[in-house]
Amino acid sequence: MTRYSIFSLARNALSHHEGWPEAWRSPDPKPSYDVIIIGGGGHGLATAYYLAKEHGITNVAVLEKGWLGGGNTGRNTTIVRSNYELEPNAHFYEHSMKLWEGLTRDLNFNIMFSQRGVINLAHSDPQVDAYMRRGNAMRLNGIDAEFLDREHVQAKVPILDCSTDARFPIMGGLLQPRGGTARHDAVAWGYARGADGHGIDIIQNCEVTGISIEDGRVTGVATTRGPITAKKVGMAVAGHSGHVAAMAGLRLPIESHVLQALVTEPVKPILDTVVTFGAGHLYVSQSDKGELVMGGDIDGYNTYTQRGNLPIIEHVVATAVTFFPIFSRLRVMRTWGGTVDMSMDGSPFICKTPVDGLYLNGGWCYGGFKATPASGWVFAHTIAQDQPHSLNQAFTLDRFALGHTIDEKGMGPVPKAH
Amino acid sequence: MNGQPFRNAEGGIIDHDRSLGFTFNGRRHQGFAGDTLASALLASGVRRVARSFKYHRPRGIFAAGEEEPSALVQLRIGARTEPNVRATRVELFDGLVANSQNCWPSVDFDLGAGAAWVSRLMPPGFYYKTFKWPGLLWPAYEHVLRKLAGMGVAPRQADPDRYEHRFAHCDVLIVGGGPAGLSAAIAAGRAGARIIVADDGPEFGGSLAAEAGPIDGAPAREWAAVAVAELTAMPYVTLVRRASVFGYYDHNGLAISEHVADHLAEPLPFQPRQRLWMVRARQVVLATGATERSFVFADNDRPGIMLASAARTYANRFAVRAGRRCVVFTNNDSAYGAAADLAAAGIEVAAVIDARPGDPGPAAAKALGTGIERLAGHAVVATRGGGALTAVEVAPLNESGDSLGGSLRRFDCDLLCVSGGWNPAVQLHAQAQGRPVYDDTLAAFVPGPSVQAERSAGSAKGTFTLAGCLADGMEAGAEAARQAGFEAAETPPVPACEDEGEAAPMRALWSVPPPPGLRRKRFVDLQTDVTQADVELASREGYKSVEHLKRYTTLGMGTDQGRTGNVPGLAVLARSLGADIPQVGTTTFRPPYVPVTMATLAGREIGHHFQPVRRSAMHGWHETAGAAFVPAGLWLRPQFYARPGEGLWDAIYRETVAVRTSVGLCDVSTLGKIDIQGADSAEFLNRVYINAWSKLGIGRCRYGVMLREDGITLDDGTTSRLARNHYLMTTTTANAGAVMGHLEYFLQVVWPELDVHIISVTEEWAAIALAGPDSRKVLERLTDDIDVSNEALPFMGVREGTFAGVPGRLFRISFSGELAYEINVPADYGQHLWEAMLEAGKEFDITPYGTEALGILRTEKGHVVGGELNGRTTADDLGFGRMASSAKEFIGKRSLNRPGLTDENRKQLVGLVPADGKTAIPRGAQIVTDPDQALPNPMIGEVTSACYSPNLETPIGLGIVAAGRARMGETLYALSPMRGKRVAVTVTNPVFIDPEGERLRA
Amino acid sequence: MPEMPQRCSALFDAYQTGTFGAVPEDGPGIQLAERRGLAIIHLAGPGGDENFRTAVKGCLGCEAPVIPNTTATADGRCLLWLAPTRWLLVSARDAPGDLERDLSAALASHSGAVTDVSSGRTVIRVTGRDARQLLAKGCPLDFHGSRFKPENCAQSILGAINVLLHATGDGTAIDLYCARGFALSMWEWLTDAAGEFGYSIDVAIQG
Amino acid sequence: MFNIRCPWCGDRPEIEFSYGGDASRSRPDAPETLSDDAWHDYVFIRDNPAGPHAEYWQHTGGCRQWLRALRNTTTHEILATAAPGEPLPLSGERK
Ligand SMILES: Cc1cc2nc3c(=O)[nH]c(=O)nc-3n(C[C@H](O)[C@H](O)[C@H](O)COP(=O)(O)OP(=O)(O)OC[C@H]3O[C@@H](n4cnc5c(N)ncnc54)[C@H](O)[C@@H]3O)c2cc1C
Ligand SMILES: NC(=O)c1ccc[n+]([C@@H]2O[C@H](COP(=O)([O-])OP(=O)(O)OC[C@H]3O[C@@H](n4cnc5c(N)ncnc54)[C@H](O)[C@@H]3O)[C@@H](O)[C@H]2O)c1
Ligand SMILES: Cc1cc2nc3c(=O)[nH]c(=O)nc-3n(C[C@H](O)[C@H](O)[C@H](O)COP(=O)(O)O)c2cc1C
Ligand SMILES: [Zn+2]
Repeated sequence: MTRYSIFSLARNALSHHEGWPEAWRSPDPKPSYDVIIIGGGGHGLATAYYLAKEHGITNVAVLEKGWLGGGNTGRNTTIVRSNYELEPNAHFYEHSMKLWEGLTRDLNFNIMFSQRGVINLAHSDPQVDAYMRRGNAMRLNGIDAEFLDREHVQAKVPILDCSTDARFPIMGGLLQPRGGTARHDAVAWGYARGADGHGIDIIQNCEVTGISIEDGRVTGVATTRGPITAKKVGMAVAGHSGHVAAMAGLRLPIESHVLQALVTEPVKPILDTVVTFGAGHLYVSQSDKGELVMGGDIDGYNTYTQRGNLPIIEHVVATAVTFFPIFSRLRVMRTWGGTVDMSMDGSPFICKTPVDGLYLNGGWCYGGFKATPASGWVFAHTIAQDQPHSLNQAFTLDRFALGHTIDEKGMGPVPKAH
Repeated sequence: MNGQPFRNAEGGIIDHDRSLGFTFNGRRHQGFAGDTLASALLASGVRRVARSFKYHRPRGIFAAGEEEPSALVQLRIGARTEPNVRATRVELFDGLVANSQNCWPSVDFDLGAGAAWVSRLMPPGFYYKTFKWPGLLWPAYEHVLRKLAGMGVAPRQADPDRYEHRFAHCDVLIVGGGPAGLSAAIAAGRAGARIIVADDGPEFGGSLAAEAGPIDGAPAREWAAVAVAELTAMPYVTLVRRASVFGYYDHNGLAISEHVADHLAEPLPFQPRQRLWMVRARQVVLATGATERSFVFADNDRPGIMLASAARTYANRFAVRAGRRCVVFTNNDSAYGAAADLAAAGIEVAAVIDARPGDPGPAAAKALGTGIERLAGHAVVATRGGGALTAVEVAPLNESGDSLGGSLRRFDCDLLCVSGGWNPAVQLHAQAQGRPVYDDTLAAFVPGPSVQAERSAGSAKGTFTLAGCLADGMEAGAEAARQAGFEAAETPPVPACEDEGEAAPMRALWSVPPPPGLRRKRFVDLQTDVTQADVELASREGYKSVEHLKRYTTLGMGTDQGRTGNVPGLAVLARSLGADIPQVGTTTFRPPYVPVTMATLAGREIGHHFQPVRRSAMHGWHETAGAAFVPAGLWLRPQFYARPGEGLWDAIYRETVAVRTSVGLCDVSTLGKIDIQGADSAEFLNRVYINAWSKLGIGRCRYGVMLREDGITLDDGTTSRLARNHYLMTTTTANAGAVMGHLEYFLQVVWPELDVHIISVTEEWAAIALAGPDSRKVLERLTDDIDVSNEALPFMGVREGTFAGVPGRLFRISFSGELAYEINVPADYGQHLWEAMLEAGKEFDITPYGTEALGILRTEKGHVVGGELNGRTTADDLGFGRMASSAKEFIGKRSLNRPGLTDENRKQLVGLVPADGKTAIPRGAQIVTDPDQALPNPMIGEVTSACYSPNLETPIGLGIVAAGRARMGETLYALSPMRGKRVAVTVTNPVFIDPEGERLRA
Repeated sequence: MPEMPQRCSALFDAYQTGTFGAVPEDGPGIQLAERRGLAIIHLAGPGGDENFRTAVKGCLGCEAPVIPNTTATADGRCLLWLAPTRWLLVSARDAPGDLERDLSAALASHSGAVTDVSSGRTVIRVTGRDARQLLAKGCPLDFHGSRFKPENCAQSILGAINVLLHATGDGTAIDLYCARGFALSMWEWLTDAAGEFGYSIDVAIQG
Repeated sequence: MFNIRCPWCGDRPEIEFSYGGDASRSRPDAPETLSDDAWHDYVFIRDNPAGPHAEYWQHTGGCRQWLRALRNTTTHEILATAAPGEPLPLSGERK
């Protein structure tokens, strides 16, 4: 693997960039691996990377049915934060945040992690209290959090409509200064390049069509490129968790829904912070290229189409124009959707399954991008050690049966409500 | 004509007699009615219009329609300013102001162009490879990079215009009003189908306005006018102009953005600027036309390089010469028609450079007949010029197109017309889940099999002759009508057109190799500044999937979504991978097909109308009384009523104290109210609530708690028995909708055998709480048909009667813990009763109180609300464990035995008081045992409600604390690092006032 | 005890007659008027039960329609279909309390429920040549004359507000029923949307 | 933007409906007699198929009736709808 540096850049510029090597190979699958990771999204690739880096396991293949990073990793609104209230989430996402902070160097790949701050706006006193409660929990867990009252919100985001007679006036906001965004595609590419550099095979256009099990133990997978045996298999397929798990006879507490996002035409910088709302559904940031990137609520029904529909977009945009009146005349350039794995309590699963040697990583709802580094890190640990790390020991499948759900929103087993 | 050196005195469909003035980059210009900004700029001789996205290269006008990638301007100024507008889509109006964007200080001298100097350092992926050292500097770099990117600027003021939505339904929606679309409309319209025809231009006819030969012996435009007249006369036909169909969704749902008033300086009064149509069509005809494309060659982006069809449009439609001397570079026959028209318009055509070694088809005869030189088997390999084109270099091309032979020949020219073939506009077909397929003969993607009820016609389908487009349209329109149920629909006869003769095959040519030694940029995507070298580099680095290519280079990610750049990009990628174009495939087509303003998508549901407001019957009174309002779901509730000179807390405490010492009244209409009737009502309540209902007497009410199926508390409230089989349930304001849906689910789906009818009566009844020691006295003055004595109407009793002359219901319930009542009257009398109560209570100094006082009162009484009912607490956590009946089944019961729910360490409801008796307990605090413990400090509980109790004259709070009920008297710490607060608190019983309930039973 | 007071409409304060908006030469395209003083009763019961329907008809002189989204009118009383087991009874000639009482008595031996909701609904009549265009701005129903016919009713949404629509008489007037709490918002929505066509607000209709 | 055929009101747009989730399962008649596992499955576990999916919807923006629909989750084609008590055509339902 060529290291990217000032020198390599300069050298390559002189040769008109004709000497850059492939960032990753495109090998054919070998008949057998120690570990197979199903899903070449950020989580799968990060898992492979940390299996090699932290656990010295390199006889690993990542099997991706399409192109790497083409799942939700490639279509999310790139918000990174660790502003959770409940303990298991808080510690896990804060670990992720710390990994984000060193990721560009670790991967020798600039993932453009931009800690421009994430604000959650409150529109009523109870909402202020709720954010206060969350922020206090964060602080006591050692995570950065600040409360901004209306004036400070206005100062930080001058283009917000903070008038007191607004339909849903802004009463303040919970700010996580270390939150921000990262260049989503680069995260997948950086991990892929890193894993490949450790000799891991990343195999694209290879769909897993079956999971082989003998005597309660996983033995390999069937794929569109032939069967492959493996001692251990990890599933990291996000929106597809349901039917991949079904290949192993498992039924999950997960529903797949579509979450939509959109970008506007690019404009010169007007928004330097990530802003999310407590009235209606909207989160918005401005990318380095100048587009406003927005997401909102899921469409609210099971689907695998990755398409989405207009009414939700209308609602997201109406919210945006309401709170940012100067967005009105800007134009939406593209809308898209991603299939998200909504769990029954809004929290993820990183755990062993009833099948020996088969591991699950899923249930990310619409917030798994920020989890990418930690998810890979603890999933690699769980696979390598065949037991969870303390950071993911709560993210089990049996937590519902045991009554230990991790329900930040308190909405209960109604996936569309999380 | 002085100011318009490139305008012909006659021709086109502009109004030569109506001159319009406009300003571009501070300079005044003239154009004519019917012009676009682009045609007017060209007429005035303005070449350099914009700077490119990444390298800030000078750019001119490249196209004549929606596909324009380069000429993006900042249109208008002030509150109506708009960035990134295609000059080719702006209809000129008098006084128009536009400016170049993405350049400083000017489009002619742009410091940003310095970026081009370092561009060699900046291939795609540059950012990923750099800015890593020193790590801390990325934010600084990012700051600079952000400023360089971004093109136009957003307005600084709110938008003064209005935007509308409308739903529409039709049998056939026809997208595009060119020859194919109009004939489809005629066919479907004559069959009697309800149709909508949408075209994004200011008038129908599509390319007929610019390029077609005669139809039925008359100029094509006249045929279009006759067709439009026929359609207009049909009662079931809706023609929509300036309307872009931008989204094709499920079940033939299509979205249109109509530009109602963008062609005016400003909209007329009450006129929307733009309108969003949401159409449900049984059948769709896509007659969206085709887009011409260019070639990749060195410096193929200079101002003066233009699509041949665009130059033709400027000549024929706008009477504008896009240059003085032009060279045409083509690989197909269509450019010959353009060359002939340009020559006729007075542009000197220096040569036609045809990549094909053989002869062109008969369509070339007219152009070649005028003596235009033709170089067969040649290509333009490079261009010259500073800010604009001055010459092109031409060389012979070998058979495979990958190397040049012979010597370079130079043609001086200020216009290069390129025609690299045509891309049918398959976007909407693809949005409708169709999969475009690659057609080798056309070297383009054409529609594949349809998934939804849609078909393409005309050049959108790859039919490029006029006669073919007309025939296609007629057939598609008739077919669509038949499919929509008009079985007798016939295909009308196709009007007669000139025989265009058999076209000579095109030569698929994507990129032209540069002359040896010339290292210049060769653009694939003009808008995003992606070059051939970029594409090749990406594939070399492993970004081989077309989707990786797109994301690594940004190919096709601009405002034009790669309209002109994508297919050449695919071709270059295919070649560098040694693959075919179909193997490489396309990226995903997504809405919107053309960019749509956020305002149009938002419609009128913005600002104060973002969501409807729900108001109680007394809302008007509250407003007049100067109440501050707080949103509660969609409701607005009075928060407090400050008297003149009174501060917020003064008002709140005054209201609170009044309730405990005399009497207050509060609007509680927002609580959910559900009328329950039927023989099985009691059984239903038994199943819904954790407690038992069979024994509740008529005229009595009871507090109930209901669970979700997972055993967690869903809601609470009182339910009253009004008659034998008649109950009234109340819910919290927040959960009213959810509870109603939940109950309907169980009644309709799970227990349809129960004879129970429920209906929401929240809106029927105005509800007023009357609370305080004097409340009975006030009540006595309001009603004379109910005995309100304690004996006749004890706590938790219900009566019907008349209040201030209005029939209603009286509930003796108490949220505040005082002697209290709630009166319900039909909402039309709500304000009357409210005023009557104020009157009746005057001598007791009756005080209206808002949600703040209500919150303090209930906290003093330990009643739970949102902070406690947080979706994670069980009934037992909240102290209702003993209410749960063991003798019956109820929703959620089966989940209660899960270990996590029976854990004795669960967080339980407790009261909290400051250990020092005076320090306020911070709202939203977390509770710990040791405030000095290093982080992370384990939190054993949280403060769910906190306030100062003006009645107890001490701060109080409610919290949920691990094993809290066993901690009575313990000292814990409420920490709010967010507010820098830390308060020692003592755990107490959550009922602070009158734990025995003597007041409310008084 | 005082007299029974006047019923007060939710639109009382906002209601102002006159002509507004961009009125074209041939007059406003929309007329708006509130219908006041109606008795509106929610009726629930087994629609499939012949006896039940006979009892309803016996009391009201008016059939409970079983075909979804249709209405039946007799003698100033109208029953609008809401659901297979639910109807809305609207009468301009009865007092709400009386009607509720009479109907309850008539149905006493049947499963079912009679609930007065006269105060809980606000009714606005929309007429004029652009009436259906106006409603199409916020309601996804197909308002074409062949789809939404005279004496049809339908429950749908207008903007973000739930509404019941009734094409009364020959279908030129459409009555909109919404929950009282949303009445003012709906009124603002309608008057704002009608500006484009020009509209008049007429004297409220009693009944 | 799909349409759902309400068994009573006819074709209406999705925006008039609220989603109620998996309808291939139905609430056990006597939860108290069920094993913990079976109850857990009922409350928390979903098939989540890619293809035909039986699901509940409530016509909240219309007649307020609950209904069941069989919808293909990969195409959004609605294969059938039915009142809650009626059989849902094509679904091969268990109950
Ligand atoms: C619109 C949108 C906005 C979002 N915004 C945010 C945000 O702002 N912040 C945030 O933190 N999170 C966000 N998320 C969520 C986040 O994107 C995901 O949780 C996260 O990317 C999941 O990563 P992953 O690697 O698990 O899944 P993916 O990236 O989806 O990867 C899974 C991969 O598995 C592959 N696969 C599936 N089935 C098979 C098979 N049978 N064989 C082989 N391969 C298979 C898929 O092709 C896919 O590439 C958003 C999601 C969406 C859709
Ligand atoms: N010589 C050639 O090779 C060649 C190639 C292509 C086309 N043509 C000629 O061009 C004509 C093509 O006729 P046609 O009817 O197929 O196309 P057209 O271009 O004449 O008409 C299409 C119309 O649809 C509009 N449109 C496109 N997308 C739209 C959308 N999403 N929403 C609303 N409007 C939209 C366009 O603005 C245009 O007005 C024929 O005369 C044909 O001979 C010739
Ligand atoms: C953060 C972010 C920024 C994006 N910016 C752009 C953009 O500038 N231009 C564009 O065309 N698409 C942009 N997209 C959308 C992608 O083109 C694409 O739609 C998305 O990755 C989903 O993939 P798909 O549409 O190929 O299914 C962006 C996507 C994300 C996640
Ligand atoms: Zn219905």
